Amino acid sequence: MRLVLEKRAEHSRLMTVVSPLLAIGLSLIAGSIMFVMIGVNPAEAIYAFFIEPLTSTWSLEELVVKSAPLVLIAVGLSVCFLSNNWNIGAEGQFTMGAIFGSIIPVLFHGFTGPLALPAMIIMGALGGMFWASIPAFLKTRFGTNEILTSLMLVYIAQYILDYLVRGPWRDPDGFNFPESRLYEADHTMWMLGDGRMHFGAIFALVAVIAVWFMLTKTIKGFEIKVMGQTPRAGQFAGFSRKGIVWFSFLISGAFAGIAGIVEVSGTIGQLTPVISPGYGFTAIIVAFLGRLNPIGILFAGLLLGLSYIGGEAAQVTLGMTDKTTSVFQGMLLFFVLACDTLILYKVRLVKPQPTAGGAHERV
Amino acid sequence: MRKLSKIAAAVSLAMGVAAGPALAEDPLKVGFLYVGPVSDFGYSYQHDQARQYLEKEFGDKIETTYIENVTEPADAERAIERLARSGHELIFTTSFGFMNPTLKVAKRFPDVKFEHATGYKRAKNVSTYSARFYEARYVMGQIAASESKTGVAGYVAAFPIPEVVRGMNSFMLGAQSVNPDFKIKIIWANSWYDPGREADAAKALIDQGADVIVQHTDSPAPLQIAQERGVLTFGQASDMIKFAPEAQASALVNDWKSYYKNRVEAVMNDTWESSDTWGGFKAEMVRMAPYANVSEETIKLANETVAKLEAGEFHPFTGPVMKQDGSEWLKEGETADDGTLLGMNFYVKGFTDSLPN
Amino acid sequence: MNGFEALVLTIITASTPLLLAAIGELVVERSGVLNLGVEGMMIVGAVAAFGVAHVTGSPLLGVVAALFAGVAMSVLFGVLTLNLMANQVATGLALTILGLGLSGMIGEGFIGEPGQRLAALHIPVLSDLPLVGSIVFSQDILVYASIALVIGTYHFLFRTRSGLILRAVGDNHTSAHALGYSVIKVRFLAVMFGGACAGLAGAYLSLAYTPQWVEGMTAGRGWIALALVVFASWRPNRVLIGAYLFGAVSILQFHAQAAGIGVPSQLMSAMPYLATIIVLIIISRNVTLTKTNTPACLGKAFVPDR
Amino acid sequence: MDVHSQNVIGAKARPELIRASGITKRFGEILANDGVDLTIREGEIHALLGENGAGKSTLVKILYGALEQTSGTIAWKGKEVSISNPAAARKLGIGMVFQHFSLFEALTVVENIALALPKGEKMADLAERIVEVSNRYGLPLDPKALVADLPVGIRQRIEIVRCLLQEPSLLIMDEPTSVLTPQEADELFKTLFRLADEGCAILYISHRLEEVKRICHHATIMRHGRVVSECDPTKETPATLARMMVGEDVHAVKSDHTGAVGDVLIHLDNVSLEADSTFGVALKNISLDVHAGEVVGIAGIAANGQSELFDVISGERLVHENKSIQLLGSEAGRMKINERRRLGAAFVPEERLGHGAVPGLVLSDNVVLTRHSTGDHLIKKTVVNKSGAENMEKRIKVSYDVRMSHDNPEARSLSGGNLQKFVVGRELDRNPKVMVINQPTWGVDAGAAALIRQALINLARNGAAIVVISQDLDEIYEVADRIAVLSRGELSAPEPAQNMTRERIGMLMAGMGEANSNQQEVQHDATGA
Repeated sequence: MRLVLEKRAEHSRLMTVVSPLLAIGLSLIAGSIMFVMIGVNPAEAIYAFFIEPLTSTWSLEELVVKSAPLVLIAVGLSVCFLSNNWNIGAEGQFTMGAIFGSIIPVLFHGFTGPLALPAMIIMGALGGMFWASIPAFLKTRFGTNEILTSLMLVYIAQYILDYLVRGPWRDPDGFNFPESRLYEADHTMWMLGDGRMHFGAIFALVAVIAVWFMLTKTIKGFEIKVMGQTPRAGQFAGFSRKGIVWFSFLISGAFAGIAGIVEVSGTIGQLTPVISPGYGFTAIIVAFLGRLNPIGILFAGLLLGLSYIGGEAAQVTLGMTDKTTSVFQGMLLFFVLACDTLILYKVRLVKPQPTAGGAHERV
Repeated sequence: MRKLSKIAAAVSLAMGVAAGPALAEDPLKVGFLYVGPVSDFGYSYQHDQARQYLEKEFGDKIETTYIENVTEPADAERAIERLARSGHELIFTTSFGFMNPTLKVAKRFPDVKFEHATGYKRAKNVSTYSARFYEARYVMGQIAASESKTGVAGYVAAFPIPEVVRGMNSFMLGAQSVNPDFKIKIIWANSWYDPGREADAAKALIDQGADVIVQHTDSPAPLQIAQERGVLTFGQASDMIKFAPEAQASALVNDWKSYYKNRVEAVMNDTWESSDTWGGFKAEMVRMAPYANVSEETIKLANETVAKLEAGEFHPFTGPVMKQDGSEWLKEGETADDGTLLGMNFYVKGFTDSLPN
Repeated sequence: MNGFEALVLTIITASTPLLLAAIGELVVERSGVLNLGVEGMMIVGAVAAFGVAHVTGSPLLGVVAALFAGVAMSVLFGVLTLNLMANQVATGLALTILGLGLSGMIGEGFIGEPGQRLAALHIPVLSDLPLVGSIVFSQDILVYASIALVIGTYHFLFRTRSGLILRAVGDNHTSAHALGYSVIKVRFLAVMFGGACAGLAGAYLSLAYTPQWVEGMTAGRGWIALALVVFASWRPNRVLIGAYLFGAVSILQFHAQAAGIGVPSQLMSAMPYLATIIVLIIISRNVTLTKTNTPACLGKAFVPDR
Repeated sequence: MDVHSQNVIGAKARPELIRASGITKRFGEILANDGVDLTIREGEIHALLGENGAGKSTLVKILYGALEQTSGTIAWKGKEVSISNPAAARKLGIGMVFQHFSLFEALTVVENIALALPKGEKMADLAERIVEVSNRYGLPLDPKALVADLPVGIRQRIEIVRCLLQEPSLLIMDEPTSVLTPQEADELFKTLFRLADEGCAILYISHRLEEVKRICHHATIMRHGRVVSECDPTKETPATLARMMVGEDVHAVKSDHTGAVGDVLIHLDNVSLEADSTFGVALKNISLDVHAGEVVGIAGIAANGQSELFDVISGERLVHENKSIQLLGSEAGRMKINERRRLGAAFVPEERLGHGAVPGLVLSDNVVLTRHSTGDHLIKKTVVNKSGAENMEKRIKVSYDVRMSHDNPEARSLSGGNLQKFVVGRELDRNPKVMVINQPTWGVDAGAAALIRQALINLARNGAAIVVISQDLDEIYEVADRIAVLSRGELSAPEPAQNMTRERIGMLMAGMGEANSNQQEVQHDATGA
């Protein structure tokens, strides 16, 4: 007897709903086993990870602050991935957005007033688009593999940031420490309330709704899906191959860039050598957790944000190390990816056939 | 929009109420925030050693918590606030990067005491503290110069920030006090923490004639190279003799125990107030690890200097000292003011290459 | 030992882990699979090697352990991407996250412990020869292994039938299946080989390069290995060149610094990535080169219709 | 040449080579083979007939071990075997030439062949054998050549030589002549007869009944996954064979070839197009006028520029001169496909799945695919009008009898015939003034084919200009008023259907009028596929 996957004639609507739940269930089980192994009461651990952070308004706000950039970036990426463009360089586009957006508060900090912040956000978007346009250009012009180019650009962006904050952009009255000047009030993201929750959350929400609308209702969304699945048919429909590459890279670049400047001006308040704990990469995972569907991504982003916040909570309440968090995230993603197989395939048991006399695969 | 912020405001008001200071009879909760993993066996490790020491010292009178590997300012602010909210009354934020987050949170929690390491911004509930590591580096300079045959030391440095530059200058002055034309070759590893790069850097330096390796990065990799290549070296942050039994002359040991003890006591007796502590040997914040692999005379010389430093009779940056370009910085007998030291971004005379940026 | 000799030795050390990881990934990609999890497999290999060597006192056992650890990680990847048809990019990234976390957890006990060093071989007469003695005849087994792997892989891919099958599978999995070759099986073996190599690369870091365990000690070398494979346009001999070129650049950069030549170190550090992009452009412009070397099925899932 | 001269021994006398009994193969819900029995004797050229979807390919894949049967047994030379994979099949002595080549472009000829042979032979020796054998059978090959650089004709040679090298006792050929000119086909038949004389059995899959009648000793006819009859094709006529295949008389398509023509709606004036890739075919100054009310059939062997011609008329590829293409009187050479659709033109490409329709999208979305900007009000301010699309889908389903398991399914779940009816219906539903259709009934069951062909003719009679590109001569004859032949990217002048004999068309296919065309040249020019 062996297990075989059988392609379904059509994708299973039932499984679309069941698989993520199944995945979460499985990772909770596997997680519990891990917790037991490291000598932590799984019930407590899972409570600390997933329940406790939801019990106080503060940590709910923090959850929003942490998830917003993930969701914003992931929504942009979903457009890329749906149209079959493998932009995995969002981290770099995030960094570039932060750098471009920071030109105003760092170099022209005199430029204040209500226009300053919108200008920064636009600059941020442009920065992200600029960085995303490089792999787009290379792909459309030379057919260069975008996975690798966009990835390489991540590191280059980070070195540029490092150079700036240690060199030309260093805070003149910062005793030569590697950080830019603190941003003026006018350069700080609009706050929602007096906690740390800021306007970034709104951007994320708007992005979710806008992209959801675009993908499900508009002809552009239709184009994205068609070009992603069968470019030949897309051409027959009158859509342009290069066009979609540019569109998807630019939109995801813009979102990542906005996420970058929003993070810097909202939660950090200055440029520092490190501005992201890998948001750009985590967002890829969020995009897949949310199965490239903006609404799904919203929840996936919150779930992952929760696992971060919860990870910290667990450190404080249970003295658990932060590695647990990343291991747990790894497991969660593995299970989701595995379970999604059930949407397009059904698993079946078959009896093995005896093989012909002596003949076997020469592998 | 305005409506939304109103709601949020109301919400956070409610939270303000929720988050009060812990009650008196509870054990004092002390929180720590580390930039690296406690297991880096370097900077964060030393802070955690002190934390464990506190637990021993005060037993059930206190309760300590830490959050490690907090890399990003945004995460730092949340982590600090989490500590403040969970009833920690004294919070040590142990890395420069935590400066602004600490101040932001401190504003929101006036009743919580904050201690920020290596920073320069204070508030009425935020103290800053740091150790005059450069004192130890002066001693290291003397040892290096007396033991070196080539008269060249290799310096594996992380980033050109004042902390590091200060240490280099102090090391240079110490060396020059023994051998006036002592040379230092420098490699910027561009990382606090990449064993591979640190090792490669150390090798490159040795290959270029250095017979003493000094590091201002966190991993023990350079010591292992020194051990392997049979040149003298110094431990960083903690005694790393294990990694270089025949090569470590001594180590610059960060010792936060006494300071942390004092601060905890201060909170317990309600005598805590915002202060700026920058202590060296005298304040027992810096120690030299037991000397090894060096001559008796060298040890004698080192001990003398350390004694003077402990007594507070000697300042490594005492004139006459000239800047790299030969212009005078400190006059005969004049000692450097802390302001200049804090933001130090120039080499003293004797360095051959120029400071990046 | 003279300066040149030392320089060469340093470069060899810096290049070997990259070479090991890259040659493995090259075989994986030749079979049509893109595994972005190299960093993750590498770091798990590193901690396994250190741990076992530390406990048993035998670096060789450490190497073996690393090999198996790498394979174990790659099997995880294989099951998801090959059996369950999960997306390869996402799975690879997940593997890296998992690996970094896992290694951190396993490694907590080993902090501050000096590790076992993988001894350099000493071949009586040869090792004592001037220059060549130290450079050619006094390396540790992993260095020799890395070179052997390059030659072996080249021979395997272009001189053996199995290699031909592997290339066929990477070029057109449908046809390979039609001819009766088990695409999944071939790819699974390739992925496991990649895992083994990544594991060895990790072992080299924690046993030879810097015999110690510190969290995240791979410091992005897995990603560089990935870049090198493309840089080499999927040719083993070019991977060798690429790895040593990169090793040399990073070391010479240090020498340049030590010699007091002011170079913006960030620029130097960014070099390999820039170089890779440029090479990518060049090879993607050369159609025949791309056609004959780039595995046509790279990253595409294969579903047998049985 | 003729089959009787070839075989001295009578069919019955030959010993049994392979006997498949009760072969059943189930794909999920679909029953592709249902209790199939097949017996092939040594030295026999055995035709396997049936419409596409009758289960021929499934059966041979099972015989070749590329699929495993759900139930049923196979006996080889009298003893039962289980052919678990192609390697096992080859070990037994079964070789197969695939309809869609199973070659590796990045590999050389010798490497490609080596992959199909048992291991142990040195590449160098194999290369020599290839040269030797390929010459012996009149199919010369260069072992060192990279497949990526070879034209389709040569690629088929590789497939055949690959089998011959295994000295097979049974050679399976799936639609081998679909890519060959009649002249090339004759060459192939010579090879087949030589093999048969050497005692090798050949299972010959085709829907070209003339061929079958000419070369086969025995025929097994399949329908809906079952064997419906066996016969000696030499004693049958194409018509009787067709009846056995389809099960009933295909009601002949009524096309009163009225010469009555309106004004020119499609005008191609010296259209040239460079090949886009090593596989593409360059179009060389093609001129063509199609009038309202007529159907022009464009015959030709696969990969002689059909898809390129389709692309330039549809606008998927643009020509330099805007005026060199005119549709309904307006210059359209630089127009995008949707602008051309708005003029009233409609297009149906050869590949229905993946070009004409998106497999993963439901039918109503596939309606949007070609009609989002044709003034059908499917888009209001960039928003897709889903219900509108669904209504159209229902309308098409009804008026073109598209059968589906449940309402509005994903395109991939439809059978070939039904999907084709949908794809064609989607365009006819606009009742276009100009229609260009490539391979209208490729792999479509006879019923659907008849329906589609009739619809095309009716459309023409109602005043539309229609171009039918097809490799199926019967189809061309059935629908076309005038016929032109496309060969190596050049189009012959269209002539009235009744003046065009199959022989003449064959010569035109082989590359212009000259009586017997040179093999080499044809292969060389049949670049593509």
